[in-house]
Amino acid sequence: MVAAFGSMANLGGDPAELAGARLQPPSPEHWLGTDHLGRSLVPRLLEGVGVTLLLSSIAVLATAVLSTALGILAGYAGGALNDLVMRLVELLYAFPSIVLAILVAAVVGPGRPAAMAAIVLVTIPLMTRLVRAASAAVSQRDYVTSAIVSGVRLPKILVRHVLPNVSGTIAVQGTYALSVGILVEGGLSFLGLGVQPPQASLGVLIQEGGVYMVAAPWLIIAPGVVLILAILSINVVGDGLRDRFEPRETRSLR
Amino acid sequence: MRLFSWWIRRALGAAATLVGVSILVFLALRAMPGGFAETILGPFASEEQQRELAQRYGLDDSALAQYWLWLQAALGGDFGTSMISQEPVADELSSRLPVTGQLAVMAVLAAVFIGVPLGVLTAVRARADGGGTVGRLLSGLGVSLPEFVLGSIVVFLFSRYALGLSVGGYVPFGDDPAANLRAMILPAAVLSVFAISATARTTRDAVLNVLVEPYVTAAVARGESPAFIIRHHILRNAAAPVVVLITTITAYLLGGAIIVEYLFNLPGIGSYVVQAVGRRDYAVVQAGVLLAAAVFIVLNVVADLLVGLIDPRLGVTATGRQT
Amino acid sequence: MSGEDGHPGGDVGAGPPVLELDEVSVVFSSGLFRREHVHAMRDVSLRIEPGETLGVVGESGSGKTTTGMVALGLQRPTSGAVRFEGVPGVAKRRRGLAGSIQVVLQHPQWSLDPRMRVGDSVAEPFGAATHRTRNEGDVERDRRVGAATHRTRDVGAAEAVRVMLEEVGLEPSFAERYPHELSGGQRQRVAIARALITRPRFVVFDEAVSALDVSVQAQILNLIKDLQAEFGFSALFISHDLGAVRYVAHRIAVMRHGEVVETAETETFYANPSHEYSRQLLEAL
Amino acid sequence: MNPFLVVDNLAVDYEAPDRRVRALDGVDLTVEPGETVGIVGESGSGKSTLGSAVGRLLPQNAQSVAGTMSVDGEEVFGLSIGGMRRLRRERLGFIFQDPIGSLDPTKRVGAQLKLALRGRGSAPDVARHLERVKLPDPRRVARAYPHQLSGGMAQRVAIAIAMASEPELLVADEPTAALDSQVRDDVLSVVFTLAAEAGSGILWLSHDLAAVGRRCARVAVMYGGRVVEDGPAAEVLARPAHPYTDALAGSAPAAAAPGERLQPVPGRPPVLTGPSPGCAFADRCRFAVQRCAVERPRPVRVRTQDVLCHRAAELAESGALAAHAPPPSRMAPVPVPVGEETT
Repeated sequence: MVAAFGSMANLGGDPAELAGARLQPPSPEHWLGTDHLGRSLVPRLLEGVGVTLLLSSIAVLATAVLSTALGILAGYAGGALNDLVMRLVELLYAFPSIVLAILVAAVVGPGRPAAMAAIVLVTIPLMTRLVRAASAAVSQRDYVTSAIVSGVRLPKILVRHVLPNVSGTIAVQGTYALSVGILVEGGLSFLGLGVQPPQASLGVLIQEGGVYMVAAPWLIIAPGVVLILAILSINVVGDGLRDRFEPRETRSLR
Repeated sequence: MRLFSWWIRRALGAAATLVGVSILVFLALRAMPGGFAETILGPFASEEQQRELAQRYGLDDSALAQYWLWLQAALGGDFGTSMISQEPVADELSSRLPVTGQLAVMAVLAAVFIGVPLGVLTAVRARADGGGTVGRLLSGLGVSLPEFVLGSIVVFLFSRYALGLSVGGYVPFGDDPAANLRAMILPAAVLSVFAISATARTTRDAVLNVLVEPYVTAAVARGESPAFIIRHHILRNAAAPVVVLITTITAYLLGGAIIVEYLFNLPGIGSYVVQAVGRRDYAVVQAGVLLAAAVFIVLNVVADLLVGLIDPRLGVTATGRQT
Repeated sequence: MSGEDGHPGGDVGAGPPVLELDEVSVVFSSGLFRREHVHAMRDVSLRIEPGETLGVVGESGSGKTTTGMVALGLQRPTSGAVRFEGVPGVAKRRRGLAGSIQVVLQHPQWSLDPRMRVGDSVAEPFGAATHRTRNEGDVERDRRVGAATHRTRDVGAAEAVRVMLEEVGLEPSFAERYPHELSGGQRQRVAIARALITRPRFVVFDEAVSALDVSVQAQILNLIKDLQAEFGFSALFISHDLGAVRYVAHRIAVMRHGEVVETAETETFYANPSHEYSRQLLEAL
Repeated sequence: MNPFLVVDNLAVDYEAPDRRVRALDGVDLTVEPGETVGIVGESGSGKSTLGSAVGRLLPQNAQSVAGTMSVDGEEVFGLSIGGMRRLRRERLGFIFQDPIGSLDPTKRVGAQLKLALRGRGSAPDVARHLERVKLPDPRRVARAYPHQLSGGMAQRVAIAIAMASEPELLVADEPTAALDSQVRDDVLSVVFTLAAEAGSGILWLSHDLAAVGRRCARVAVMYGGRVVEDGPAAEVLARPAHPYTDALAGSAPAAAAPGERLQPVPGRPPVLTGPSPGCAFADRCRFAVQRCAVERPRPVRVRTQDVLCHRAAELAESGALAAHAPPPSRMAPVPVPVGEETT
């Protein structure tokens, strides 16, 4: 998946090529028009989508690994370890996401590392909390108790029993984390603190488009719509996964 | 007795988090390019100012002592001086607070008065075969609309076409309420979309969870009407997660306000902080972040207080195996 | 450890008790400043002889489940001693005792890992136990675990699983199934197979039949009785259902508010319960 | 007098995403006004579905696919929403298995009872209703939240709420299953006493044949979504006429004498996906013949019981079904003389 997003950035020609006149509306030659430097928007947009998704997926992957480890350990062990992990998570959670991202950007300096670090720090508390809760529930189940009594070693219990049974939660929350990641990257780059031009990302494109909004509205509409569709479709997948892993009864009041 | 000790634990926890946040912010401050003195004073400070600072914060002392001095100053409202304006950061923040506060309040009100009823309605109407899909899609779309996209589009539409409202032209509420509301309604609306959708989604989930509770079945079995059951048994029982979400959102709105203020050119804390990041005016960034985190932590305690009032069973969560 | 006669009578006194609880108390505390204390167990002394089933009855909150957890080493006593085969401590010796102690718990829907095939669930304790055997080179255990350890472990496990499923009345094909394809009674059968595959010397049944339908419950109760006669393990059978306890236990302990109010041979208990509370329980049956 | 509840060949299906499950497969049952009837069945027998169907309280994925059910002449599945609500409000009462869960956790007990009294209840009224269910210190209970009550107390509150409207039929779905055996009898006494005072009939759904037999005038045994045996409690318990009833009685450990081996029913209860082609018990029944698997049994009269079994008459004659110890007399908890065996 990561490789796919990476190569996507190179599809549709050279995004940096000055392909035509500046700020041209969509035409048969440039389907989505050209920007303020005369670059065609199609390759720029493909590059932007690729960069945004690549960056967010890598960051969310890191989050997933960290959150799964922390959440499973804290949920299984309970007690002091649980308190410590939850205190750290609460600490991160205390910063509103974009505020935390700005703090990261201020410390690390604007750029891609800042965007990735921000995504990880914003998504870790969200995911760790839920994995911890799921793991705490699984750890109380009879099959875990009987494995302990049988003398099965702790790592094996965590890997063979707890991990597979919280994997649904991990999948659902990982999906939601990806959409949060895209939002954070977009917001940060939009504020000029994430991905830096001339490299494109969805946030960068929307920011650039915003500047020329009145003269060339297509510049913001195309990346905006792509971003919304990306987040929407990821959320729909997340909802679908949730319905599958956490099915729910419905009742009527009649 | 249990309640009392629970509250003390909660308050201690919040205080600990606040201290943790301040340590994080302090460390970030020291890690910034240019160092502590420049971060607080800006690069163009005079020798005298630097000496004064070194004395005030004990720059030769241990990190712990420095943190303690810095914390004392911060608690006393001294967040250093803005590099740009050379004014104390605290003064600037407090003069901008009303704008951000008003935005957040308007968006939260929208979330409560539009999002909650929407959520209740879609939950009660939900059917096993997925009849609530439309409501779900709409709220799904709502949480997928980031402020910087929606805001840009709104700014574009309203500045290009005469749609009855203009962008910009902020007037303090006290000076001219009508003009103030005209200027604030668009940014508040942009900010509300996410808040309303997220509230509706959470409300829907919460109500669906309550609908399968035996006491709701019992009420149906007594022949009560849906309106009666919603009013007497569902709203309060579904309220806890919604209250928690709304407080979380309030803090989130402070973040979203950053982008909206930036877009609509409003003189709030958000636009101030964004400008500050761009100009490396770090003292301002630090103060803004600390403020936002403090607000969030306080709101969280308020949320717990409210949840405690709503549900007499104080939550005892599962905490793993205690072997 | 004789299994033929199926009754502990012949075995009593043949060795140290399998399990001894000596004046065990468990206190749970809560609260931050003024701590509140709940006595889950109060000076409980119990003794289980080789091959014997001790039944524990009591209402919810009587401390019977805590008693089971203490016996399994999953709950540390606040005071008092727990001895397994005469040696104190269970939790610390968990690896050394792997396979010697097993448990069958209440909820059929959670007794088996839903993500694991039945065969793998049954084989799991076997793996843990044979592992131990190799580490310690315990010849006696080798013999008890079965011929399996002489072959490669996987073949041994598969064979042991097949034998064990048969013992609990399930066809070998069940090894390939997942728990959601099984009924509650079948799952409890698998849970019992999983517990007995290591030929444990002591098994705790904690409300093991309570969630089952009456007609299926009788099958499982008979199965437990038959397997005990065959394998000769000692058991702690915990239940709120006096009828079930009376049916499988050789001796009965009645618990109330964390204390054992009466211990008696089952036959005596049937005929002549001495404690007032025991009489009330019998009446409610 | 016309029967209050008439269930005629009722069939109810549950629609799951991947399959359809038949919960009721042609239930016949009548309950006279004021009659106390125990419905006995294991999980999956359809007893809870039947209980819910009386108040049309089935989950959304359930639907009645055949047959009729009428309450005092009104067809339950044909009523308007308002009519159904009125029926529930004025003529039916329900008690459920989870006593604390069936009370609103955020409302004080007194406030909930007041709501159930539809605003007519003053504080003394509330106290009076709590007194009627033998709750000690009713004023204190009225101020308590449900989670502060024990299971037994909460169930008494639920009974007070259900009986506040003096329903003509009280449907009790396993009302004591979640309670300790000590308080079960007391709670049941309250239910039966209040119902007798108000002239209410009782439909008590339970898995415990013996317990139901002790209290109810009549017992209906359900298996595979049908009522397979229906008759006077004492008769059904002492001389079951359906092989399933017999097997059920024989498998209860409480009934076993010392040293006696339980006679379990082989196999497991069925999960129907459509109408059963024959007798649903056939594959577990030791008396089954070929006909049992392919032909749906019709009710036959054996002594005092209505039985769904092809071989009922024959088995009754031959005495193949065991005679069980007679049940203790109804209504009163039975004192057990020391030294004597209980049943």
